[in-house]
Amino acid sequence: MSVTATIRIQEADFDVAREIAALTKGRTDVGAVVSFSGVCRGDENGEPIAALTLEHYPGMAEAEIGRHAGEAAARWPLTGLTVIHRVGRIAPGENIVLVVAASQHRQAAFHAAEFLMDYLKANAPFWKREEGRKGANWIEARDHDDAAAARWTKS
Amino acid sequence: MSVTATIRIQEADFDVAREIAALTKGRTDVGAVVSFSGVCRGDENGEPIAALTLEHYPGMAEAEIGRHAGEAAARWPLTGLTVIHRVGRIAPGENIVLVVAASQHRQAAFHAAEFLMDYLKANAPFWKREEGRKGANWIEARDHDDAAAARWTKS
Amino acid sequence: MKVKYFAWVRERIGIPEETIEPPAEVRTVSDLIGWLSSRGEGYAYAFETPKVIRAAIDHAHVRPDAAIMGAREIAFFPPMTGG
Amino acid sequence: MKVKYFAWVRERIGIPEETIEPPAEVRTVSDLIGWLSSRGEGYAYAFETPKVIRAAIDHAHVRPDAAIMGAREIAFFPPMTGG
Repeated sequence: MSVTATIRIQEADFDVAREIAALTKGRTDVGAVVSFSGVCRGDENGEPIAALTLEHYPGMAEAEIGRHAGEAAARWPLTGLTVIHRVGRIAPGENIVLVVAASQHRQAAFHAAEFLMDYLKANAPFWKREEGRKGANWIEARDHDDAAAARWTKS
Repeated sequence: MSVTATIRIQEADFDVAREIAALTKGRTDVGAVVSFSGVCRGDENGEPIAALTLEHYPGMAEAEIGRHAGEAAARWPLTGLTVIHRVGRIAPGENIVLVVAASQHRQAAFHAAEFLMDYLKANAPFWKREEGRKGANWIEARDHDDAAAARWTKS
Repeated sequence: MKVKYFAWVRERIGIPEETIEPPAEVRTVSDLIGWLSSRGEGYAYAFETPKVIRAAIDHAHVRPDAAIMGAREIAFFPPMTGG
Repeated sequence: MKVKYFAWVRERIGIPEETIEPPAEVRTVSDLIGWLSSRGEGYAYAFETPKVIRAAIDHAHVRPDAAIMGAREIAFFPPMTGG
């Protein structure tokens, strides 16, 4: 693995353009950059929400994302990789998570970004609580997130 | 198909952040945004290049991208879709193509963006000429681009 | 050893972390869940459905049958909902 | 009908487009490639390997056996390399 992943867990918002530029500026070996932005929606299971609050496990969250970033870099020929996950209170329309994967080739960039998002959803120690009409509730995990992560397992 | 795709063919560069914002700003129904930026590399098959020149078939290029955008919108539940392809002279490190797909769900956004890029590579009427050490040469199509496009065909 | 709780596990137990000294017969994560459940109402409520509880030892996911010997930090939490 | 040429097909023929009136026996795209090839050295060079030539009628990709009757605009070009 020759690429060093940038991993940040922060309350502040992020700037997609700046993160893309950080992986491409001044370089001529990057042919493809895929960014994924996860955004807070204004409803959860059809019910309106006022905001999400994201809790995480400090230390483990960084370690878990780092392991998955390392696995992505080992599986695909990447030139750069950035993962930013916000915590704290996040209102509808605001960013939650960002993955940027850069490579010489488009399929490597697409696959690495999708792999990381699937693994983050199923394995990274973050928990979302919604503020809805009926008070605050922890959002339940969805089985299809586990299934999405499992499809990357080598058989 | 309820989403209207934005399709532009232009000499000017594009701004990824502005295009992402155009699909998300003021909305709370978007949960996932995937952007793909194709960037001009400084080498082609191991040989350094000074620049690419992109030629296109005006009229057909817009029609072909529009057909594929419509197919993507019919196959996946998208909230927004933007395709920008540059033409003219493009130096290493500069942007060539942008696809942004927005959806409530991450997998729809990933699949739509990847589908569109695969189809653009194989079917959109654009041709790249490289300026290398030995003069200008048309870049040859690669068989695996056809194969990548073919995997989306419904059987 | 240090134990940490997150999300509704933390809320039900009422504290985010504590230091415990379980007896020697508590060997696995599953044993530890059983032992903790006997410590009070909040614990019993947090662990009432053990199969939904996820655990990590020293920042790595582990299964219920994982040995806890040598662990510095064990964490319990619900299925993750990040990303 | 109008014919357009792109990339190295255009360069070899030397012009980007022209209006042609092929005889009635030229029915398909493949027939048209054969007829154009007989019009001069540049055409013969452009179409020397017909199987690599791609064609479009009125902005839609077509196969070599597509009928050209009714076409307003036919285009010939190499395999595409955009994206």
